[in-house]
Amino acid sequence: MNETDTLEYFETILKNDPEKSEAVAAIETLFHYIKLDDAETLHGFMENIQKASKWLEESDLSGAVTSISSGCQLFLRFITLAKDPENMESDIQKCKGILVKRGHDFLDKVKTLRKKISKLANPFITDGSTILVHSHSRVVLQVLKQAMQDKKRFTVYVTESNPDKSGHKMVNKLTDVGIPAILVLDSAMGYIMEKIDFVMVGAEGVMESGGIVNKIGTFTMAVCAKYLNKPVYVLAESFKFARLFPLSQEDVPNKFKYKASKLNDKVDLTKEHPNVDYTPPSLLTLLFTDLGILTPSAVSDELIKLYL
Amino acid sequence: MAGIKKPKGEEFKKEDILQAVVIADSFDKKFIPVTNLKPRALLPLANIPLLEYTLKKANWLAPSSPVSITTVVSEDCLSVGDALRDISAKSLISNDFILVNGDTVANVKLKPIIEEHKARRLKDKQVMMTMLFKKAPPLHMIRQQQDDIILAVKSADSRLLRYDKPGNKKKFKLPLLRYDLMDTGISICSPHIPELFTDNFDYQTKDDFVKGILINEEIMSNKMYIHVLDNEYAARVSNISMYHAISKDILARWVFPIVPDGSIADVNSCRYSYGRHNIYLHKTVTLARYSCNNVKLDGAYIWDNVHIDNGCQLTFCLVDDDVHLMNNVKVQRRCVIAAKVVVGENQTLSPGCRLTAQPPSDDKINTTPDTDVVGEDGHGWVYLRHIDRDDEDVYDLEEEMCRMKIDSDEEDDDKETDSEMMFLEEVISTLQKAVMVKTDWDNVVLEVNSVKHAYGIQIKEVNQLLTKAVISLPLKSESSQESVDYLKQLTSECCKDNSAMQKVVVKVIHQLYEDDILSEDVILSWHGAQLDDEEVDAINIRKRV
Amino acid sequence: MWLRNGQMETIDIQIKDPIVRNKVDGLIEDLKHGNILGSYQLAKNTVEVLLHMISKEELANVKKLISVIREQGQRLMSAQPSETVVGNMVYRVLKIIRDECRAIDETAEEQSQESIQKSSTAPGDDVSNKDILSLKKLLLAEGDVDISDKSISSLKAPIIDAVNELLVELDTSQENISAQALEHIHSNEVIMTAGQSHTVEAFFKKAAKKRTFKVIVVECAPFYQGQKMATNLASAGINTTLITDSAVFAMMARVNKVIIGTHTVMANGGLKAINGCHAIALAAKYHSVPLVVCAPMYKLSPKYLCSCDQVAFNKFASPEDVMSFSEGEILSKAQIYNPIFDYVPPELVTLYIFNIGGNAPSYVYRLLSELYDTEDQEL
Amino acid sequence: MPGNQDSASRSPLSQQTPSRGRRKQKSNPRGQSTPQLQGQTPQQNQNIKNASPGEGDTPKTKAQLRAERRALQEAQRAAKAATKQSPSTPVSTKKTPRKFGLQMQDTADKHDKVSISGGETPRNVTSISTIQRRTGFFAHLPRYQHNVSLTKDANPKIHPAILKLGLQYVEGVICGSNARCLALLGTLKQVIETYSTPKQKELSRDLSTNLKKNMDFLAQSRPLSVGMINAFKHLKSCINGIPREKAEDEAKQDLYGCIDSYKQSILLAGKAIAKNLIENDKITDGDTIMVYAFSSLIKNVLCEAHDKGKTFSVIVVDGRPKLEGREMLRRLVKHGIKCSYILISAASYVMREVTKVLLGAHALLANGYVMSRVGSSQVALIARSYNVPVLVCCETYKFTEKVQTDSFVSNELGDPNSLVQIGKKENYLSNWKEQKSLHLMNFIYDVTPSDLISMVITELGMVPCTSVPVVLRIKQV
Repeated sequence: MNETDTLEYFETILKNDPEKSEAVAAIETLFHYIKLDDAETLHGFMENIQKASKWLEESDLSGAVTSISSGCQLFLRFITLAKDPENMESDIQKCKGILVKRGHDFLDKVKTLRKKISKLANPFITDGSTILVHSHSRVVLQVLKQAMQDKKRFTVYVTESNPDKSGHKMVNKLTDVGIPAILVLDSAMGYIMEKIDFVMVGAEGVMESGGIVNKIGTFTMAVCAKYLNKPVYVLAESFKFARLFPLSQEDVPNKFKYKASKLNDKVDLTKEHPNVDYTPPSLLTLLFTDLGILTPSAVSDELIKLYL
Repeated sequence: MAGIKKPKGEEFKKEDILQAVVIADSFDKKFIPVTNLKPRALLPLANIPLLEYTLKKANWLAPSSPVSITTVVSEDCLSVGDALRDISAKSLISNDFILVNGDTVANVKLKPIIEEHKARRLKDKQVMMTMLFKKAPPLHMIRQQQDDIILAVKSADSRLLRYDKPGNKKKFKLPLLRYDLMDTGISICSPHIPELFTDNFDYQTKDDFVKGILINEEIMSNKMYIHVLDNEYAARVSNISMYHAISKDILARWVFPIVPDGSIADVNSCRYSYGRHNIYLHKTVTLARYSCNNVKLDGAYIWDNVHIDNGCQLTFCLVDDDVHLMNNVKVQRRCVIAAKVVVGENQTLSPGCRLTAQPPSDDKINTTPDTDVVGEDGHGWVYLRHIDRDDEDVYDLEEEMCRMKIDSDEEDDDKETDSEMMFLEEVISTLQKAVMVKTDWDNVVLEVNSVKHAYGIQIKEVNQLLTKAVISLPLKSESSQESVDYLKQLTSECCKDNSAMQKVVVKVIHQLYEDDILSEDVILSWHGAQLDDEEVDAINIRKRV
Repeated sequence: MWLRNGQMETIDIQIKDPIVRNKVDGLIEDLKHGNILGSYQLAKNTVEVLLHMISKEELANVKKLISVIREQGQRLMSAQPSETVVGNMVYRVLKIIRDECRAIDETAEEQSQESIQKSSTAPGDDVSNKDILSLKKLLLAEGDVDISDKSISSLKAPIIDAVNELLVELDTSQENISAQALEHIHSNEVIMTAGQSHTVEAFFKKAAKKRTFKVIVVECAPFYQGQKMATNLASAGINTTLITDSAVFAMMARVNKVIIGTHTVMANGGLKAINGCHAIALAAKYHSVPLVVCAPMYKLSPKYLCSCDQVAFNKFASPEDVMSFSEGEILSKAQIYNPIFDYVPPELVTLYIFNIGGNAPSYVYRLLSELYDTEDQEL
Repeated sequence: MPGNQDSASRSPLSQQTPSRGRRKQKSNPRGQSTPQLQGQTPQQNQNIKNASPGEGDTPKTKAQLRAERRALQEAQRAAKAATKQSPSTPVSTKKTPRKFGLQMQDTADKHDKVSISGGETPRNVTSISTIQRRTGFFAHLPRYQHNVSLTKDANPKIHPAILKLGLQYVEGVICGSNARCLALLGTLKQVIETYSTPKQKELSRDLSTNLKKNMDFLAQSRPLSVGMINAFKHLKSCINGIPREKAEDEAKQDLYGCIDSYKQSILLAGKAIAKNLIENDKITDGDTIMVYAFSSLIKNVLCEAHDKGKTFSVIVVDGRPKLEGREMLRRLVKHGIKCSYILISAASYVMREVTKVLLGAHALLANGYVMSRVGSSQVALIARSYNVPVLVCCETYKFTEKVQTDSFVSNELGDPNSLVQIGKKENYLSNWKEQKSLHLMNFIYDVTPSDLISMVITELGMVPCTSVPVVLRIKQV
């Protein structure tokens, strides 16, 4: 299974189910890949997988490079966890079997994650509250819908979030389900901030520091919120946890910030708009994940548990 | 009916078993017609039957102590007095007990007060009761003109010297008067109070009793004490404006820990959530995002499954269960709508009017709903069109006070007069009967007496009326013959060798003659008839005539 | 897990033993009328009742036991929602039960997954093993350890022991905290405290044995626990100054440490403390004075604060204390509030002193995961 | 005995003061000082009486005092009864005798009688030091003491009106910086009226020294407020401005003019501030405004706004021990404004509904800090944490060159015993004096840092509170 097939498969997944997160799509793709993979040795097998994940990360198919890569990372970790010494060298097929089986359970579980999150976040959306949302996030959308079904009355302000104007998409989706949503300029964050009760954003990747990498503008929003003592809530499934510890915006890997195409044809990055920025944990109030409600400091704990 | 509740702490020794008497009936018509269907003690206040509030006290006394409640139903009770007599008859009271009305709302910790009371009783046996009062200066929202009182209290030991309603025009010479107190309807009584009630049948209400005790204090040397609540809350839902006031207080949490969001009734506790500005929402309540039907509720009390259609406006009124208000109904101040009434479209209920679903008992004629009030498609009868005097609004209280007085006394004297009239009618008819059938006088007297009791007329009035009747009797008499007998009766009855009376009789006869009530021949015939018997006086009477 | 909850309803959760039932109902009554004062007593009583339940109730299996405790715990909590301690204790006991079961499991079966788990986690850190909802669990797609069918007989003894240990912990917590006093109070310090907290009182008295320092007590109107605190401290010979609530900011300039007790420690490291503490915390922050909170572990609640108006977060007493009812007509025109608690966000808290030692607010989540089982929180 | 003579010579004066007082207090909006003048007079004389023989035989005084005290208690009881009905302003006539009575009473339990009749006897000192033990960091502040010995050095230099004023300050009959300042001006006027230049003395010199003495006396009764100091400065400058050749009565006329105009300026300032606030929509419909304790200025502003048809609600925050907020609440409610009432400890609960905080001020310091009733700073702090703007209303005559960065450097200590009463059955502190290591601290003012205050509204308009020096400079020229 070569690069193009992989990417096509990946694309089709996303197309079929636009609600699916890129990370999940990537993981699914990889599962699909290992099914078809014909490596003889474990070593080769691993190499192939890494190759595939590299393809995905460098693809321009979606903006969310971060989540893809975190997904892939998770997958690799998953393999390493899954391969248990005794049956591993015996034959690779057996091992694959195990992997595939587990993979399915995993993907099943993944489906329930957002429901869990929205259940956790629901009480925080109190009746009559006003919420500021940045860009387009599936989790946030789900949570808001849930709140709407619970007959809560709330208003949502959505930043249009240039460059890709994904805010418009968000607003439409909200208004479709009858939630009063108002589109605001990115530059109006500070202006709107004093009206709202709290900020609610998704995340492309949750870093080890407990901070998040997310659509450009999130950092700005968090800073404004901090100044006016408004809580910032982050909604993220646990598969978005990534083993990265950015110290500054500069420190965030370029492959996250810029489209792979740009990186490949060596354009002058100083002239480029980054797609994401990094929000340090000190600006975040709580993270709602399927692992429960976490303070930023709790995130690293979870990651440590996973990767050590 | 009166329910008597006797909490018994089993772990107590015999003598400190604590008893409480809860008078479940209010013996008045303040909430009529709502109280036609359910007794006041069961009316919901903040969605909890009033009785609940009262019964709670059992728990404050001895937390989680087993409480045994015996209800005594006595049909013939017409007043607190009767209830207590009944109790003493059944001899249920063995000890100091708490006397509470079923409509009391309070968060008082009674224990210390009871101790206090007992301590006093140890000192002298004559301590009758300790009444609980709440400090509420005049113009206080919770002050009610009809039950406001002037007390004279000995500040030293808070002993009650004088207890009066300001209604009567007495001048108080006593020092240390208190006008800033309000009766909470709770009092701790010593066991022989029921006997006292039995001894004296004039004690109808507690007020009577207290007054009575205080008046003949010198003789019986029974003492009353009061206890003024400072930090605690207690009040009686004695009428609709009190209902309003107390509900407000409960919502403003004055009765803490009895608050809607707290667990008052121990059924699944904490059913309400507390919001800012004292807003309480039931767990199940969901608020619509947009409210289209412009219904205005202002100080309206609405009970179970009431149906209010669009555009209704309710201002400070009481709406009982299953009432249906159709579109654009306007309910103005102080209206009371009893259960199952339906008010048709675009009706406006005048202030203070009260509606019931069944025709009021007193008039049999109108079995059709008063459509002029409830509208064509409505269903219900007017119980009372004009504003009920007692529960006037609390805010315009001052001018209320004076109006009150005027109203009340003119009211009762005209009541008196008409009862007299009726009595007169009765008596006259009796006499006529008597005259017709020549019943001997004893029976007549008997009858008259019975009539007197029926109409509750004092004896002096009876005499006066009786004579009046006697004299005006002939007006009714058709035939001359009757009048003759009448005269006979008259003389024979009241002129037994009694010159003074004779003079009167002569005068009467003469008068009657003058007025051509008795015709010449009647007198003559009578004169003739008289000849045979009782010569003497007859003669001298005749002379005079 | 949702499945598990689903099953809950089907199981009947009535208490059979009459004595136990009485105990529970009695506790509920007491809660409702606030007869039990002090969260320590509350915690103690709750645990004792639960202990009774465990020992007396004859139940088929653990699942039944858990469901019963959950159900009764639910009743207890709803009796006085603002008393979080009760809930905490219920969760603790549940956690204990689950742990005991798992302990047995682990000894019983040696699966490959388990071994992986062992190898992949820091040795000795047994909590992470039992943390059901870890990312790895998700990844390895492990089912939760099924404890439903364990027979109670084998477990009863260890569970009861564990609960007794919990009781011991409750008893000793105060000493443990005050034992750390000398690490936090050096001589000639000026320390501000608010309201009355037995823990803090003990803390000061302990320190006063060795060091001399000034204590400034905020009186905390309208309940004035502060005044009581002040008299207590003064009678213990500590140089005490009482100030009004309004003087906190002015005074803070001279204070070099604020040590307060609290009613509850929220899951995010925030405080639910006596009314007025937020102002104190802010003032401390403004003058960058460290705010130290003495809290026994049983005050640690797994609940988050969703919003300050959250149901059952705060409690509102009668306005009587603020303005007397006999004030008359203005009462009917003006609203008077008398909240009891105050929320202090975690960023204002410098340090927690638990009976297990000092911790930063950011570490609270960790303690939570050790104390409580995530599975129990969706009650 | 000089004292007796004084009282004798003084009494006619103190009789005639009221009438004059009434005339000149017309402009005063609260019009409280007139009644006091009258209400105070009897006590005044009494006090002088019981003071003056104090130097002489003690037993006689004792008896006298006891009698008086009883009388006062009666008066007080009566006053209580009276005041119960109609909510009376803290500065109203009714309270005057009562308050006085109260003070007399508890001074009685605190000091032995001798100390009442004054004379810095050693026992007196001890008795004071039991009232207020030195608490470390307040060693520098004047300890609170009942200045019952006010009248002990009643030398002829001190004008009776001033004595009276001093007492009124001590007993808190006149409180609030505006009230105090206005009262002061009124009294100074009386002083000047009764002043006559001695032979071979120069009016400007002698008068100013005379007044200075009086001011010192007042200062000892209660520390002078910035407003008062400024006012006095102003008056002094007027006096110095008087050319020596001017005839005495003309000069007096000038001074009257100067005083009255100053008074006017204060009152007008209040109105101007209200106008500024309202016209600049600093109070808009739907506002929820938080106010702290009592401030005549704030009250007037709010009432004004209400009359202008603004629909807003007010949250009155109150702080112990004075609970002046209740007065505020009463007046606002009476004026038909929708109010809520809380204690300061609950401030952070209600703050999230508040849209603006209005604070009065005792003084505005040159470094932009605001000196105000203790607690104001805390309210401001909480407001800041909820991003609620804090507006300080202050007349420019309260601006001062003084600089202060915390509430300790110069502050005033109130009566510690006022903390004991908590309106409950049992007071925790009833025997706090026995506990040697327990101190009660009750100070009157605190200083709010400028960064907690959004703006200051003066009659000159709205300024950031950092630009106090600018305002001062403008006022110079």
